[in-house]
Amino acid sequence: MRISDLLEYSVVSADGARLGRISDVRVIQDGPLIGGIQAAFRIDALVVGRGGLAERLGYVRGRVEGPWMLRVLFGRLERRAQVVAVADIANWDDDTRTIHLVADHHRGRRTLET
Amino acid sequence: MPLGKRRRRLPAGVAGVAGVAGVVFVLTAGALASGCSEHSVGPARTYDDYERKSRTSAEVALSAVETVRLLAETSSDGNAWGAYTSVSISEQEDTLAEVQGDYASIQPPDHRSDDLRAELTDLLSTATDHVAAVRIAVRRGNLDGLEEIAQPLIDDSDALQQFLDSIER
Amino acid sequence: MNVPATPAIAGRVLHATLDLLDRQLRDRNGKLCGNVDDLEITRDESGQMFVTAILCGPGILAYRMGRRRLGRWLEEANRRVHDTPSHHERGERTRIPIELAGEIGPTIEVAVDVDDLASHDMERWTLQHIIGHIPGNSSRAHQ
Amino acid sequence: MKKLLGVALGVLSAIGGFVDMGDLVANAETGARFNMNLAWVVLVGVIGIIVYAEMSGRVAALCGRPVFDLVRERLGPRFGMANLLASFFINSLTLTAEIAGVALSLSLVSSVNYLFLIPVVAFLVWLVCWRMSFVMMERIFGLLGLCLLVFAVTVWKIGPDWNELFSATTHPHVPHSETVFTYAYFGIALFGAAMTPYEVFFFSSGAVEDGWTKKDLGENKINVLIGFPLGALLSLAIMACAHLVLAPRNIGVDQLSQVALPVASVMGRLALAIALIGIFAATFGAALETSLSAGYVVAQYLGWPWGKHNAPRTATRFHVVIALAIVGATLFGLTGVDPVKVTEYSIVLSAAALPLTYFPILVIANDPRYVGPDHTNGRFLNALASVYLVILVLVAIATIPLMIITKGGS
Repeated sequence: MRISDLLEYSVVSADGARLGRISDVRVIQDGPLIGGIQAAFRIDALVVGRGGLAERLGYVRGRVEGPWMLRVLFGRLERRAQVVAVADIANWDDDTRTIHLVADHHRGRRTLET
Repeated sequence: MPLGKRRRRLPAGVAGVAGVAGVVFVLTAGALASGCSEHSVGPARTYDDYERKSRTSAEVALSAVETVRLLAETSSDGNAWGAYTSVSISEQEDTLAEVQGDYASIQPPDHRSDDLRAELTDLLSTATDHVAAVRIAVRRGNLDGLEEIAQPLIDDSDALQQFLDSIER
Repeated sequence: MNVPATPAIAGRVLHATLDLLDRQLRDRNGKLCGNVDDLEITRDESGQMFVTAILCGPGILAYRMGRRRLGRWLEEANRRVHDTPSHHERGERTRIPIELAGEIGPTIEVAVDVDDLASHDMERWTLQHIIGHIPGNSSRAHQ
Repeated sequence: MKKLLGVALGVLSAIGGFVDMGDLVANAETGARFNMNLAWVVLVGVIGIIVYAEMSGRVAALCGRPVFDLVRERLGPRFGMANLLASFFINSLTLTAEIAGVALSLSLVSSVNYLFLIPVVAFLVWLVCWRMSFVMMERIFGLLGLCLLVFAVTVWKIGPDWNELFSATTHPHVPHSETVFTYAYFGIALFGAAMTPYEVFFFSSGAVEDGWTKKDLGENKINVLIGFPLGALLSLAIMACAHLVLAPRNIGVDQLSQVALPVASVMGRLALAIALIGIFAATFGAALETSLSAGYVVAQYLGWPWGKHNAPRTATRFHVVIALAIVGATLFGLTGVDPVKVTEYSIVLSAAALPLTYFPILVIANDPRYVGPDHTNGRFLNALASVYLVILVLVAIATIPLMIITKGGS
């Protein structure tokens, strides 16, 4: 699978509420050693939102500092996105390209800030 | 995999930019291809319309006449060389010829317009003749005497100015 | 043995679309060798997911931009033309295993050779058929 | 000493980068039609280009990424592609205008029809892109471009009422013979000419070509703070010449030759020759910058090797794109389109596309992952840049409707 495929998936909670579409994935480099050199790039969480420019600019995730006008505007839009742990995925539906979450996916709630 | 079947919707931004770019492209290409210029003319449906087009044509002609006068003056004072003067005068002669042709092709909508047309057509053709005389002299290398030869253009310029004043009223 | 220029920091956090996608790639000799056009993601049986490779090449970009069929066709065509046995050892020419990525910053350094990548095919073709025939192509302009 | 020379030369190239066919035509045209009532736009424009060129140069020096890399990274491949197509199209129009400008300036000394000169000029432009080093190119055309100072001398020689010139600049009004719409349209044209996007494509790529690093940030500042204002001064001088000599005679500018006419009539032959050399250098320099920019934007979007610091055989696709852009512009120029009209459209369309280029620069110049925590924009710079971003967006929105309402400024 490619990330361009993954970015087409929608995420739906256990009670059927659509959270949005995947717009980014958070990677933590703490997996098993690969090639004997570095730790694997484990995907820890999915950023689920509406897509759009705000989620590309990374005012929150990338800690872009300014200018104030853009930080407020795009920061607010970006913060509407939710972060869903990969561990909370219940199952994948490749036909409808939907990811269903477990019932209590809020339990280990993560934020955009790292 | 059904991936290929469902094409991803373009984000609004892309569609917008692409749309605007397309429109702009067509507009520009069209405008440039049709030779759309300041003195371009279309059909005139009313007297006011015709008057406005007459004014634009007279303004462009006045600019050309005055440019040639200034060039002749500059050249007579020894302030420019032949190639510069000759190319510049030819450009203005072309402009004048273009205005003349364009103006002649506009259909005057009523009898009042006929008078306007008669007056300006006359002015344009005299000015064109006088500019041609300057061009002929410059091509023959008569740079010093240009101001003399351009003398009649003063009257042309005054007449065009008067024409403009009369419709500006 | 391919060794990245700098050992990666363990435990660092990255965002794939923000920090990886569309970044400029540099090969082991510092040559520009394409962009990160897409990323390969692998899901194991336990449901864990990993970013396993950087994908780069014309077919890859077409695929990413929604031209799925065209993208696959370009990739397949490229594979048929170029996949000589020596390339088999390295895998596909559009795929750079993520462990070969050195520094990840505004530019991403990868421990591969630009000549082994599909993104460089047109560069070579252009050299052989056009630029190579024009005199003065190999001299760097004088300072 | 050598360092000083480097700075001086950088300044020169900034002047060269500012004044081109678009500025020559737009400034003379507005000076003749609106007197000095649009001069303030040149000042607004030059501050804008200073602010954004400094950012693009700083980003390029600190992380080696020129503008079009950033466009794709921030806007994504699709939006980036739309941007690329728009920028490439506008850049090609500008290139056509510059090549025609060089040909026209040569025709004024040789009396050869400019259409015959276009292919010759195009070949020379290509040859310089192919062979001449970046530094050499910057020096020659930057230095020769200084000949345009003769316009400033002409204004001084005329000895105008400086108070009147100044008050028209600070208290502008719409002349009776014009409408609010034509006033706004020409204002936008001047603004587009001052902030033409290829200036930052070229400036930031040039920073990478010259191998700028953190050490060169000072030079970056000096270049934009001295070079661009000097360029603006030249623009204003051209405008003032047209205002003082052409406007009183009801002459409207529709030919490049008329731009130099005030210099000839006031100062004589030698000055005319100097002005034409200046016009030649400015348009030729800009033709080089736009040709290279065509290669820069495409190569940077696609991640190809690029730049004149490489031999052509190690940046082959880059050189092919440059050659194709030159051929395209030449063919378009040879159709006999009015070069002055092409110039007007190129700067007005530039104005419409400004936010596409400048927005990503502003975001990246604030991103510590690119420029490091110590070199992000300061508060004042960000406030100024934000004001300009709003202006850029408003200008972009207004451009096309104004173009239609005024029928291209007539």
